[in-house]
Amino acid sequence: MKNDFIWMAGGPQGSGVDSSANIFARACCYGGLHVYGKREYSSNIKGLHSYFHIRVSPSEVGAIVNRVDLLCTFDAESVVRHIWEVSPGGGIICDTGIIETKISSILSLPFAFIEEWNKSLNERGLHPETVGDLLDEVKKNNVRIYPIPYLEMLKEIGKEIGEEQLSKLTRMINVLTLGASFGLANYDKEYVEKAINMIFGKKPKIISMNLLALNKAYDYARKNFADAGINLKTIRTDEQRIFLQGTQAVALGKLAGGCRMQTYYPITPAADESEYIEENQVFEITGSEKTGGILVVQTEDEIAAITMAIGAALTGARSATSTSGPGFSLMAEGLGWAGINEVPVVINYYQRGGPSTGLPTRHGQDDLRFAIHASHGEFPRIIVCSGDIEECFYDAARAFNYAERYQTPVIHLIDKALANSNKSYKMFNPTLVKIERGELLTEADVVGKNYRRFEFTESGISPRLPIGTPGAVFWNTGDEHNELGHITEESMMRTRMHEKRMRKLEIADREIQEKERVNFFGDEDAPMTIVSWGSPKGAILEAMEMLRKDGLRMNFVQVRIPHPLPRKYIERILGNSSKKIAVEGNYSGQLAGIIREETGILMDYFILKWNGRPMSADEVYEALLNIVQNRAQTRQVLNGGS
Amino acid sequence: MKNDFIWMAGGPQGSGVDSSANIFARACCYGGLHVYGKREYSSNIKGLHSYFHIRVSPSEVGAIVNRVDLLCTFDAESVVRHIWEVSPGGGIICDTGIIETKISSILSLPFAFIEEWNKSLNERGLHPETVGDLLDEVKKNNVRIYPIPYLEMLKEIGKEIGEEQLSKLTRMINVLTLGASFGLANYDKEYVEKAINMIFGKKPKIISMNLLALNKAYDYARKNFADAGINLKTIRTDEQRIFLQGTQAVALGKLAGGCRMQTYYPITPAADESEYIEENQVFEITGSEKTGGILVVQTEDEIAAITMAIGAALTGARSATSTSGPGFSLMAEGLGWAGINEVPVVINYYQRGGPSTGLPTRHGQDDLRFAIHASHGEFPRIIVCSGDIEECFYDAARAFNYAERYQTPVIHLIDKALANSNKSYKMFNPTLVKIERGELLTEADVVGKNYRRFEFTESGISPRLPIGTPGAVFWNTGDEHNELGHITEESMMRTRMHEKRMRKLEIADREIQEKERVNFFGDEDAPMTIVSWGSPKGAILEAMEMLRKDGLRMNFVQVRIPHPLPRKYIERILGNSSKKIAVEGNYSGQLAGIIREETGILMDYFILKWNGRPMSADEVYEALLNIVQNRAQTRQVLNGGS
Amino acid sequence: MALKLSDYRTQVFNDWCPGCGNFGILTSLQMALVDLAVKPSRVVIISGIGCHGKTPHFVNAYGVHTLHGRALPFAIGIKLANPELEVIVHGGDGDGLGIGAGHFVNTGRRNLDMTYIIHDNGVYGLTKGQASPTLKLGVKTKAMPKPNINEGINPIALALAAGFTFIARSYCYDVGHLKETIKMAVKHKGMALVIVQQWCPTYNEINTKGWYNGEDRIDPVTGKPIPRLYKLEENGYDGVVRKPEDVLPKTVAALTKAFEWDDKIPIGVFYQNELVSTFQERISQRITTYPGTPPAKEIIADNMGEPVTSIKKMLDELKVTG
Amino acid sequence: MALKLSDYRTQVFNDWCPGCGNFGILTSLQMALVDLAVKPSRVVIISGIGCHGKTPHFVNAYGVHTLHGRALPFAIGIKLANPELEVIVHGGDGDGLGIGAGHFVNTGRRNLDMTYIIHDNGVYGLTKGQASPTLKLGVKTKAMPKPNINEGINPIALALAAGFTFIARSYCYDVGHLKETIKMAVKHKGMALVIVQQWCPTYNEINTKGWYNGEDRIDPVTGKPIPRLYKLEENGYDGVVRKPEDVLPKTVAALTKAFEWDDKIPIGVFYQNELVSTFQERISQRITTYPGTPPAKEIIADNMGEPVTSIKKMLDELKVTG
Ligand SMILES: Cc1ncc(C[n+]2csc(CCOP(=O)(O)OP(=O)(O)O)c2C)c(N)n1
Ligand SMILES: Cc1ncc(C[n+]2csc(CCOP(=O)(O)OP(=O)(O)O)c2C)c(N)n1
Ligand code: SF4
Ligand code: SF4
Ligand SMILES: [Mg+2]
Ligand SMILES: [Mg+2]
Repeated sequence: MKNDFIWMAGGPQGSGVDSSANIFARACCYGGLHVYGKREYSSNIKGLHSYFHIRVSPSEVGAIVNRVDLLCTFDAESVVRHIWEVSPGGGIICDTGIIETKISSILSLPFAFIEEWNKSLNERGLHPETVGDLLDEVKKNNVRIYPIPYLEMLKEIGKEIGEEQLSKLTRMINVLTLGASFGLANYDKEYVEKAINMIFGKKPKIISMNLLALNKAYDYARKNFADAGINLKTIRTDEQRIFLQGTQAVALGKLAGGCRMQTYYPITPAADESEYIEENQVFEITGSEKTGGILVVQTEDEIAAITMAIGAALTGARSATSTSGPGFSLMAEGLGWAGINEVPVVINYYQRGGPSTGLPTRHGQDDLRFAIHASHGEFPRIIVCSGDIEECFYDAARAFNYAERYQTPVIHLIDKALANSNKSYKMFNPTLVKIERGELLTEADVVGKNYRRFEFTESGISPRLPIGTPGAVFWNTGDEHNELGHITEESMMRTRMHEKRMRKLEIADREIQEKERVNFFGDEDAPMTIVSWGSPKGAILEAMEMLRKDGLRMNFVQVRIPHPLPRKYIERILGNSSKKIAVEGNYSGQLAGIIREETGILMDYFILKWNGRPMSADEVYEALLNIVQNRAQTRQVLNGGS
Repeated sequence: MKNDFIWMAGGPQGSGVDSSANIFARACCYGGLHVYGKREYSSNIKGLHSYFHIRVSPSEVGAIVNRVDLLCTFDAESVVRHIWEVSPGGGIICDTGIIETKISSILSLPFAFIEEWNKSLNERGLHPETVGDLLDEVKKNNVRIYPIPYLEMLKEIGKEIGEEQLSKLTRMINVLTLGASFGLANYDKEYVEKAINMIFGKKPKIISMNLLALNKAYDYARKNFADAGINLKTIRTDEQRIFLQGTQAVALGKLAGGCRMQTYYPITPAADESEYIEENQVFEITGSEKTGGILVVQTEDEIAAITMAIGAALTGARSATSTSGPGFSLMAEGLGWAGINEVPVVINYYQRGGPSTGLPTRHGQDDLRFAIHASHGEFPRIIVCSGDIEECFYDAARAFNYAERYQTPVIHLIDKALANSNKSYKMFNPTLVKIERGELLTEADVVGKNYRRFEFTESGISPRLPIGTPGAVFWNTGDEHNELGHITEESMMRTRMHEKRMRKLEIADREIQEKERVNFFGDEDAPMTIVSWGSPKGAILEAMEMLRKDGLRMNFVQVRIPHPLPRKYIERILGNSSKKIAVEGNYSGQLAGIIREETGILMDYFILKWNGRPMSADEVYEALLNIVQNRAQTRQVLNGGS
Repeated sequence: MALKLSDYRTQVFNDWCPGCGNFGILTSLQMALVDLAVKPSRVVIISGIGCHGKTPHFVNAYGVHTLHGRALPFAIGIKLANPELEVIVHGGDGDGLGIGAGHFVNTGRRNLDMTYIIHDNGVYGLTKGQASPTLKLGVKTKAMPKPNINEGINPIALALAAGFTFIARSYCYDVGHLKETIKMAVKHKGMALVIVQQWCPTYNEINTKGWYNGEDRIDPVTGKPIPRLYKLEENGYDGVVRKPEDVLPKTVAALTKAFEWDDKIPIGVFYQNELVSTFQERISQRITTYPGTPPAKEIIADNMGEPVTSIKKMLDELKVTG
Repeated sequence: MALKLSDYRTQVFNDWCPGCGNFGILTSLQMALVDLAVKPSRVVIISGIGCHGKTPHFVNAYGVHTLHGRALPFAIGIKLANPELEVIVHGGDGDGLGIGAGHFVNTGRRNLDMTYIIHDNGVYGLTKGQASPTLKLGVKTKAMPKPNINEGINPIALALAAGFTFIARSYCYDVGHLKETIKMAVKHKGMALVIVQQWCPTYNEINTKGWYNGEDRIDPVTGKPIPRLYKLEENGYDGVVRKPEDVLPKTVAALTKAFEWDDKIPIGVFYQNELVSTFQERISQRITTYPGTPPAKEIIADNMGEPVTSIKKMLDELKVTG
């Protein structure tokens, strides 16, 4: 594993886990470090447990590892939940007030957790009653405990700022743990203060309160635990870097790509994207004094979201909707209408653990097949799967090009692990975004001609005209239609029109470049090949690096466009491989199924995970090692992450 | 082709095409003949063309052939549309009044038809102006024309019964053509009269009017065309036979299978089933004086239809909903809820040509993949595909057994060709229907125990309790849940609960007998294997018979449960076959794709059709012959049927 | 050059049943377009699925025949992306008030400047005569095996509750009235609803021409039928809100009228309120460039295909080094 | 043995925010069940998705936590299949009146004998505070970047237009009133709606306890806040229909009341009409065995798994020979 440092903050939802983690991450970024952060939260507003896992490293990191070097706990539950994750040599920051807390008194721990917990205690032969007992236990593991008197400190602060309401003060527990963390690491406070200023934005009173808390805890830690020896050194860098989460990258890509209408119905984790776009709905136009705008419409449901987006697309605007599984299920019918009417509409589809409401705030990659087959009947569509946050940006923009070139819906598959993870990146390059609008006509092309929206042409594509263009009219219908767009039931017309539409998938298959469809990593001649898609990318790359250090070579095909599948490419790579390994965040190995359907090639091994948590580099590494060492079953099921 | 007779009635919608065809068919059935009828209609109420293709044979027939021996036309359009289908030696009944009609004056002929029509005329080097010109043309082909003075006859009838309104009289054109048909064949009139009595039910005035018309036309034909020599001889039979369409067979199967709640939102062609059930909603209970009832609820949309059906299923009632593609698209979300809550609900899914509204009244088989993958996330489901009307009956009943045994949604895939075709069958045998309710508990099983709806058990199935059973309670949620049914987000519980659900597919795969999953026809050791599903069955069987007469042997695997696919069976059969041929009513060969995904086996040939018309025996025969004779491309696209 | 009726007609064969009320609606629509003198390429006719749904194919204008129940959200997408277009939506009673009721309710709230015409024939025409949501409890039409088991909903009352700002009823066979009503609806600044009582001679043998004409109730004095329909404005009714205080009383008055049925059925404008801001106006407050360059009119790339949207400000906010 | 409040409680950790109005609704519901003395296994609590959606998990009764917006059709399925059950449905305002509005409207028409309780907090709680369909135009709550761009709909008026036969409003913190209202709703023969004004202290800082109490408007005389809520029945209002002629005036009266907001907000029963037949009664006319053996109670097979449904009559009708 890298020479990195893993920090985690845990506490009840609403207690500021996110903001403390954001401050922590930014402070590290400001200090020239690289950060990867993963957010885990419950489907709840206040009270249930949430945590933020942050990995800090001198070099870029693209995944988590299941280990914590410094655990900041806001409450007793966080200690109980994460205590076994703390690495030997690591530490735990906790409230002195919870040492005596009885574990059985923590009511928010669910039955299912308690069952597992008791099992694990039994296995370890432990019988802790209080949180203190537990902490004592891990001390044996060489874990250091850093108790901080949260309440006393808050009261002190309260006095200093003249705030007596404890409920207002306890909101700063998160900053106390932050202060302590940086104090333990003796980290440059200036960066932390900058981050606090950034996160609390334009609220000076809150900023000063929090700075006070920060300093108190920082000093306390320096004074009481000066020997903690936590290693978090700033690095000088001239590189321009940004730090962002997946939903932001998608939003940026869509804006740059020219999206001008965005519809959505609130749903986790997709809504963040729409809200971020709405906050930035007015923007500058390059090379002009004018501003532009994107319309963001909150609809009454997802049926309205997709149909409204399609309506807008018909007028020539680049238009999209953004959703998650339950919403996409409701979009199936609308999608088919876009298919038969050859409407370029983009759906940014954030997968989460299914089926049904499932794990609404947790990760999953189980919707690939559904994305390909959603809606009755057959029509072409293009599925783009991003593997990391940077790809989210470029793919989100490119999706519109595919949609307009092939006049068909494009589904951009993202997953919760990408949506709600944050990562530091070298500044994105918007000039790499290109806009290709396909065969799009204007008034001049049609005036005086008998425009046929669904003309049979040589290219296989019927040139498109925005609704409202003067000088022509045309019709759309969900029924099979003739070239004008009027309903037809005639046998021959049906055969041809359906074939014309379906052939666009073949055209896309021919035209879209390989480099947009797959990423290849590792040595061409390595004896083993990993195939995956989506967020596992980061964990796989790191696991491969670890294996390489062990002297083991692999290669990795990351499929970015599973439909149409780059069949020949995959046949070629997998044909040379003696061990073919699918890595996917679902039960059935959906991409592997598609590959077999298209190429006949059966994967030899499956590394699968569906517990709602993203894959970590270490568990993928272990699973791969098992395969190398011939001690793996065909299916290995990962279960890491708390 | 069989020693059979093919009759067709064509006319504008609303002019009685259906009833004339039904009378014709029944009259033939009464005379001991076998009948297969296919109904083609437009998405329109009155005026657009529709026709009914009826095949009469001394032995059972399961498909149409694209040929007409006697064409009954109600109007000029019907002549134009079907004239080339009439076989040499066949005949056309038409109105003397249309002989002079200009073809260009038939406004209801759509652009797309006219285009094709002109092309075909050019190819034939013809330039007919009037319908008469056309008829003259086919006379050269040895087609006989039987002109009947519809108007005069109607007026005569009008006089006799004292009805002057022509619009009321023209409703009997259909019966005139019927009378003429039977007159030409010199068929026993008693059977025809019986059929008329049956079809017009309790309306004595209408019956007598129609009998009058029948006799008039019958006598006219006998008098004027005594030499027609049409071969339609009655046969004595003691066999009990029924004559019905697919929607009726499904309805009967569901009733026998114990369905007690049916929800639906009107849609073609599914609505016929619900309406037929509603007409028969009260029925006798075997071995009891009491009657029973099934509740049929017309909902506000398909979302309500599926969720209401699920609600009913939760109470222990066998419950189903019936729909077509657009409706099923709207059911995706509800389906997933049933999946995660392990609710036995049955969806009778009538495929029609897609995508979107597509060809709402026409045939298609393009929803297999969607049925398997509909809804986000993964959950088990069982897909049952009927191949003929009789299978519709038994499968509809059996679907509930699968649903209850594996506590999961079952999708019964039917297609329009089955829904709206009619066939004579040996009386169905309701005693072959068995009811297996799976692990279903009652009050006695749970009282005083701590019932857990989603208990982890050895069998892999959690015993089910109807909501409302005294002595217990439980919870359902679309979220991932613990054994009680309460929301959980715990990693380990999720892994186990999801696995428990998914494993049911494997249990079903192990338990469901092969004979319920595939039908095998032909010789095991034949060198070629056809694989298909759904309505092509009839055409394939007949085509095989024809090939056998040519000395060519094939075998045929009809897949009745494509999911879970009987993988081993298919591997075994296809493993022995040198030419593997998929026959499907869609563009992409969906079953072939599934077979390749599951077995790696690629089909060598594809016979596909998507023009909205069912496959006919002759076109399948030809396509197969092409393959045998090595002049077939990998994909052959059929386009028969007008 | 002035536009003629024929400019709004297509060559498509009209396959509605003889005597269908849709013919009257189609003609009234085309006549209204002539009077409004709006070019075909600036008009979008949108429909759901049902017999009414074929309307756009018969009108020479941009035509969008959408999905069952979804005409409104499609229309909203089109109108929002290009507010210069004259958007006229046709819905069926099943389409608009059954499967589409959710959009109906939530469209009222938005007050877009569009027109929605509901073809109310009491049945599901195209699927062969099942009861529609406007059919009253206990009524049995031809194709129904049993009398209606559901109560009919009141679309006028529903529209008031949902926030439509123009609510009128008209009649398929009073082409003059219907034409004028459509024109008022189109001109209305805000979301306009026109419920058209439409005959379906094929499946609805209750609410027929004769029924609307009152042929079943002959005035003993004159010996003539007493028509069921009457015109609101001829009875001194005025549904127009002119000042904020009018809203409540006019709403209540409209509701009272909305519950009249059977014996006397009012047609005309039940309610109109132009004091409410339109959705487009509300957007313009947020995006000042919206009126001139709505989504459909924005230029997104230069001639070389380089994007012109600057995301620099956003990237700067995300910047952590450099 | 009399049932106690604890008999209706589960062990599930209640994770609503401190001060959430849902606590008041939950307690009122449980108290109503105690008073109604209905056994847990005869009660089904159904909900949609949202904060309100967790309600069934906290009640010891059959609990069905359904899909967003779909609680009503699930409930209808349960109630129709087993009408002996006491079915109580909880909906959110987004859930019930946004995505679920179509079912809301079409449920009114059916008049099933059920209870529907809408938790009206003006926001989408569980997705973090977006505007719900009941939030008024121009209002901006905490999490919204901009003021509400849509007008709020009027659920009471909507319910009247849709045909609900019991329509009441109550308040999450007036546990006594709410409990009694729920009891009346449950006892009502027909489809009952209870709109509960619910605080969401986390996201709705406008319609707070203080706001309902009128803490922003102090009576200059008494120096005390002037509460916004008032009880209909204490003001001589009577919404009960006792004879057919009452329907129209009572409907209009209820509608007039329905449009009161802001300054004075009526709680209590707006409208009740038990003269309308219930859906269950209408079914029983068609299927006489329905009341005794509804779908859930029918026996479909004998002990050997042989079906007992006789389809002989149907097969006979299809018979063509023999
Ligand atoms: C999702 C969906 N469900 C069902 C249908 C079938 N369908 C077609 S038209 C129609 C009803 C039409 O009734 P209405 O809206 O009143 O229109 P009308 O035909 O009376 O004009 C239905 C249910 C469909 N097209 N789509
Ligand atoms: C089909 C679908 N779309 C979106 C969501 C996401 N979602 C969960 S709760 C919710 C809103 C809840 O608001 P409301 O109904 O008012 O309930 P509250 O949380 O305020 O009680 C939404 C949109 C979902 N679960 N399903
Ligand atoms: S079925 Fe009714 S609504 Fe449809 S076209 Fe015929 S008459 Fe008109
Ligand atoms: S977000 Fe609002 S409605 Fe949801 S639990 Fe918190 S206070 Fe209650
Ligand atoms: Mg209608
Ligand atoms: Mg809410």
